[in-house]
Amino acid sequence: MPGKTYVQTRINGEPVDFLAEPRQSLLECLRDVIGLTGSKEGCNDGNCGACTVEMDGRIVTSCLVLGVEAEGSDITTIEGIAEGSELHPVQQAFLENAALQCGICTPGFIVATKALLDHNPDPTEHEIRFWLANNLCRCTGYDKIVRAVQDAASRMQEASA
Amino acid sequence: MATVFVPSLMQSLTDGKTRVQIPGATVRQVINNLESEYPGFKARLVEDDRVKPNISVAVDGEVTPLGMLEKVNDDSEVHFLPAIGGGA
Amino acid sequence: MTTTTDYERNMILSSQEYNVVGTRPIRHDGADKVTGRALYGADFDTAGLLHGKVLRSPHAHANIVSIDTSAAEALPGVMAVVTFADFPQVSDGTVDFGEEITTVHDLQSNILARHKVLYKGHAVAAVAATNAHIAEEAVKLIDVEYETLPSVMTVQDAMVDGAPILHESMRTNELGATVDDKPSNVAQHFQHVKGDIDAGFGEADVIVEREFNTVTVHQGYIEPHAASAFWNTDGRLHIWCSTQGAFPARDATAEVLRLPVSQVRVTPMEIGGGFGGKIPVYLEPVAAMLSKKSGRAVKLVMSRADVFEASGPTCGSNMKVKIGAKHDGTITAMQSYLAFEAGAYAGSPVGAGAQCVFAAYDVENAVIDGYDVVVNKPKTAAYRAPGAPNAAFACEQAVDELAIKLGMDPIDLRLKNASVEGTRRPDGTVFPRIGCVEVLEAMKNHPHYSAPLGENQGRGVAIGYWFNVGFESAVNIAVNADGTITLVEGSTDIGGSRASIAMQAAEVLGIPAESVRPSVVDTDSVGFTAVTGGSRTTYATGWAAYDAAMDVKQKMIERAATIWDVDVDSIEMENGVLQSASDPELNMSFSDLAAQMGGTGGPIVGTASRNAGGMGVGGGSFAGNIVDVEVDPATGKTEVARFTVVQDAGKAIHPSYVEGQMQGGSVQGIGWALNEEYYMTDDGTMANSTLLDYRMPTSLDLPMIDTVIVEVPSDHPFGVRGVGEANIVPPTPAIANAIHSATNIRMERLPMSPVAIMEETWKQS
Amino acid sequence: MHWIDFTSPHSVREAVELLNDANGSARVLAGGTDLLVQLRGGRFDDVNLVVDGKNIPELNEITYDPEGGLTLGAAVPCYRIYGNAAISRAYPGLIDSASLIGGTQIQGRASFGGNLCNSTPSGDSIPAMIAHSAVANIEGPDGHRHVAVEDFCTGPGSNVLGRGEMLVSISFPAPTSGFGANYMRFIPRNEMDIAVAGAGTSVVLDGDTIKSARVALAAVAPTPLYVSAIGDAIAGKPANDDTLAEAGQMAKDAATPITDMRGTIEYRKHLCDVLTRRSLQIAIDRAKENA
Repeated sequence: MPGKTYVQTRINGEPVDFLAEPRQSLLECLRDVIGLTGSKEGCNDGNCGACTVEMDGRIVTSCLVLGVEAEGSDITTIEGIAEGSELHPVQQAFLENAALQCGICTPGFIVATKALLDHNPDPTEHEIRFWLANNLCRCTGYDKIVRAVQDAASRMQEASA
Repeated sequence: MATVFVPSLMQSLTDGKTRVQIPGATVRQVINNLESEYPGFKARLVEDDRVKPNISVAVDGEVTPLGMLEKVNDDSEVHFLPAIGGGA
Repeated sequence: MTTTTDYERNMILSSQEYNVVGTRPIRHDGADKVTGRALYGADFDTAGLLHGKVLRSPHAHANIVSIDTSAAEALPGVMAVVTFADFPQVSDGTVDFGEEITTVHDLQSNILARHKVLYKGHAVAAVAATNAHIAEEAVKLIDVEYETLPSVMTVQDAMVDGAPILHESMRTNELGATVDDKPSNVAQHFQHVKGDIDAGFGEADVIVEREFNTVTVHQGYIEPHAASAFWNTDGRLHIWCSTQGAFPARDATAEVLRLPVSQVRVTPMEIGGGFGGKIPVYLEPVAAMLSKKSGRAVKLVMSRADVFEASGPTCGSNMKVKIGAKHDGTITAMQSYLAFEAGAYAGSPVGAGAQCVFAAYDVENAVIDGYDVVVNKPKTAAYRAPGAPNAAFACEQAVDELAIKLGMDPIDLRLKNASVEGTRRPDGTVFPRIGCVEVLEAMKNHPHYSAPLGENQGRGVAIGYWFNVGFESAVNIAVNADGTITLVEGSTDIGGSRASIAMQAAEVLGIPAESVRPSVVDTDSVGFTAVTGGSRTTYATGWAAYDAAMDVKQKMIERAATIWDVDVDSIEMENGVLQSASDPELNMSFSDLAAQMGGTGGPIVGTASRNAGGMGVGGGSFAGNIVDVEVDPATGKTEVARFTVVQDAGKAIHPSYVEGQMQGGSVQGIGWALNEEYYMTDDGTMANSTLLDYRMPTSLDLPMIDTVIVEVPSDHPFGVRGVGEANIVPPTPAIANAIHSATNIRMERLPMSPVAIMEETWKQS
Repeated sequence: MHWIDFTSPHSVREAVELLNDANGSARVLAGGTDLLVQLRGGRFDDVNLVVDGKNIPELNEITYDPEGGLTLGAAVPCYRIYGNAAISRAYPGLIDSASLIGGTQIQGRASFGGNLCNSTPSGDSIPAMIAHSAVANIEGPDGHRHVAVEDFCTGPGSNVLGRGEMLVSISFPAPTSGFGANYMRFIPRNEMDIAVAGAGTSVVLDGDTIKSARVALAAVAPTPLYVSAIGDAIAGKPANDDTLAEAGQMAKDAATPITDMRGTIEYRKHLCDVLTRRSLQIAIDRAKENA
């Protein structure tokens, strides 16, 4: 059986090298090889969004990326969203708006929301719902998530004003 | 005496009576007294001194987790209901 | 869509104000859950951890002729293989999961099939290997010879004479009596009778009668089941799993493995949703046996297909409802026939469905017949108010039709017949104080109810009921020298219950919610606590926290008496301040006293164990919906345009999480109403076992969900009613009624998918 | 998943050699949103080599010139298509498809080339490409060839690619004035679904008269279905409801769907009518803006 592949990446701003079997997804590599278990597996076929990470500036479902494909990539996971000991405004808004119940989908939502607001600082409710349609939540009915995103958007706009 | 509500499917044991007055301070005593007055109840309701798993007992509107041990008052109502499978 | 409105989108009709209770602090486990640090079932890791995989039946119904595991055992990296032969023979006893009771024999057979598989996905064998891919390859090498049998998928098919029989030993039971000594798929029949049904229909001026069908749906929690086990050399078994109840999981695992409970310790990981589906055990005993055979810790995680095919969805059902009323709207008779699928083993939620079906109506004459029917599908488990949404889909549409026939407003019709304190339900039990009328009145008064509708739009209403369950909870509190407390509990926190429990202790002690550190601990570290389910956690564990805090409060008063050298009875503690009645100078805060504990008698701890009663405590909760839909006449597609949920919370401890329960339950109901279903092929395969094709609502499918919290206090010290479940009961009929209002089509089946609506449209034209 | 090898060639020639040597046991990876799911699901148990296309320049380029038209590298993900303002104006049907495939995360990876090579009848980009008269540019051991997209798929999951051949890019002619196009699908949810049926349409208008039209349907035949007869029938007719109704009826008649978990035969045929009419109306409205 052939061996593992040596992969060099940057994860959450730090250089990270790891060994991956080509059949292992990026999600498996993050969770089982690197120990970053914040990204969750809900479906393993790209439909729940719980494994969302940012890869080279775009959000992807990491279950649908091979670990070996990450060679040379810059990846941000949920563990890299907070700025040091300060929560990111998106994280703070999710907490204050009770936008999570069980919390299993929360890492994916936060990574996706941050990417949305980086790209569109003042989204409409429809734009928020459209952008987040790849992230399933079964607890909240999305109402408080949408409000948290709106709240985070205003916090970030105030902060940059 | 407690009022036992006789389920329709058990009224053959009480000659069609829908409610019967039965003495007893616990569910166990009520069932024993019910049995002596209307034979056949105990075999339907109890197995190894426990209420059968597919039956539950409600005393005063609450399905009791204590089963045979539940206290019964003089003005209590006792109901025998199908056990709730698949509860949340 | 817009979020700016001229009305309050989240109203609270409050009964009483408190300092902490009713506020919205940040949940105590929040920081870990927004940073990815919280550890869920599949996140468990330990040195030498093996990964397991379960082999599942490809057939819906078959005898197992033989199992050959030799090729799998020979694969490099495979450390253990188990089948039913590795498990002990079990007795005929039962396992009580709280609300769900099952026989040990059925439980064990469901965990690993013994001689016969009863549904596609039924576990047959399992492998532990050095990585998950090897385990997956190894299970493919297990050679199972099956003798396939005809299968049966619906209650109608399962109940006919000559239907394929799942269990040769099953006889229909009627409250302890065997109906007929021949094998049957009907595990149980029961009947509730109140008054004289014939007389009731005789009095009626208008009668509505309909038949309804629903299909299997899944809870759809985002986290698949996960369990890890390590069977130590000292004989003790340690399990780390995602479960709604660590203690019931411990007890079930111990029963299946025939171990004393003291030999099993369950550490609950964070849980990624359950909704009832994570009450049973599936993987824990298998992981344990793999660990015993391999000598290493073993982790088992379900795939999404496993979750759909081999966990416990809720039932499909066949229901008939007949309701009669006088011209003035007085309902004179209500009758229903409920036949619910249990899945492969007895135990559908038909009992609860029967108790809930007419719960909102104070009716003189009623008959309810219930049938519990086995079919070749996974064993059903609880799903949020199990049985009640099915029943409401039938009853509340019939009531809607009745209102139309009578020319009455549908809320007025319900108000005229509404259950109140003292109402005797058809099952014979009598309601204590309940909020049925208050919920209906809040619906009627809501601006949504009188808002104009657009083209192709319709509006529907419905009401639903679910019990509150009591059961056992234990809580320990220790006071810290810095004026905070640690609170130890055994209720797994699925949706913010650490906060709602901590807040009740904080209220008693007059300290901020943030001064409580709640922990959910393992089964060695707190007294028995029943499942997080049955809308019981904030009610029962919250009550235990109240009791434990009262214990602390009393001890604080006693300590102050010692320090001040005054009579205990002369000291009061209000809002966190201890005050001597005899001397105004003698007062100190909770923190002041906490700081002095060390030198004045040592630590102050409070404990409580509460048996909060059974099912039906506190009266339970009613929830109602007002729903606007828009139906595309060309495609049959329904959009939910506006949705309002009203629910009696008794007292909302943390209103944000009460609203969250109401919104989440509503949206699960919307999914159930419109698109979710197990699409079964003729050979008993679920064709859509992915999150792509099992269509749960996405954010783009929904409007904001407006809420009204009604507070009609229960017997709980703060008046709490469990709010987890009743909210999923009214959405399916409310949406059906709205669809009828928009299209004049009465949908007698779920889901009300675009294709189903078009088919009904074509039938009508 | 069974063991696979992974290789990341830097040229088309290198990739073609690898594919030719593998003789059917290799698959090209673009966004992976279908391929990885299929590898895990056991559909490709005979595949043991994954050839990454993302380091091959030709597979990742977008070239557009208002005269010569558009060429999309086969591995270009959806977001790069709708992120390009010039393409958005000129190729509205492609934008419709690119922005409804999967959700945001999937659109970050999924490509039209991958969608075409996956060759499912429900592929959302394919009817739009057919409506835009797209041509698949294929490279193989014997050189290159060009196949009209409507001729590319040969059955559910199968296509014209032979041993060692790979899709390099897809070319689209420059739209003329009076051109409009659209892709519309029907799904029970509003995102994250496979089409129950879909219609990709384009028209060229001369005033209020349809000069020419193309209609292709998704998920109602063993392959994405180009219904050339509709274009033949409505060319020269006024762009009005009667003409649209005729087109819709023809689409309904041309469809040969199956009943499965996503829809019934009757319902899918009905949708062909509804979607063809609605899609053509949007294409016509866009054409009028473009006149």
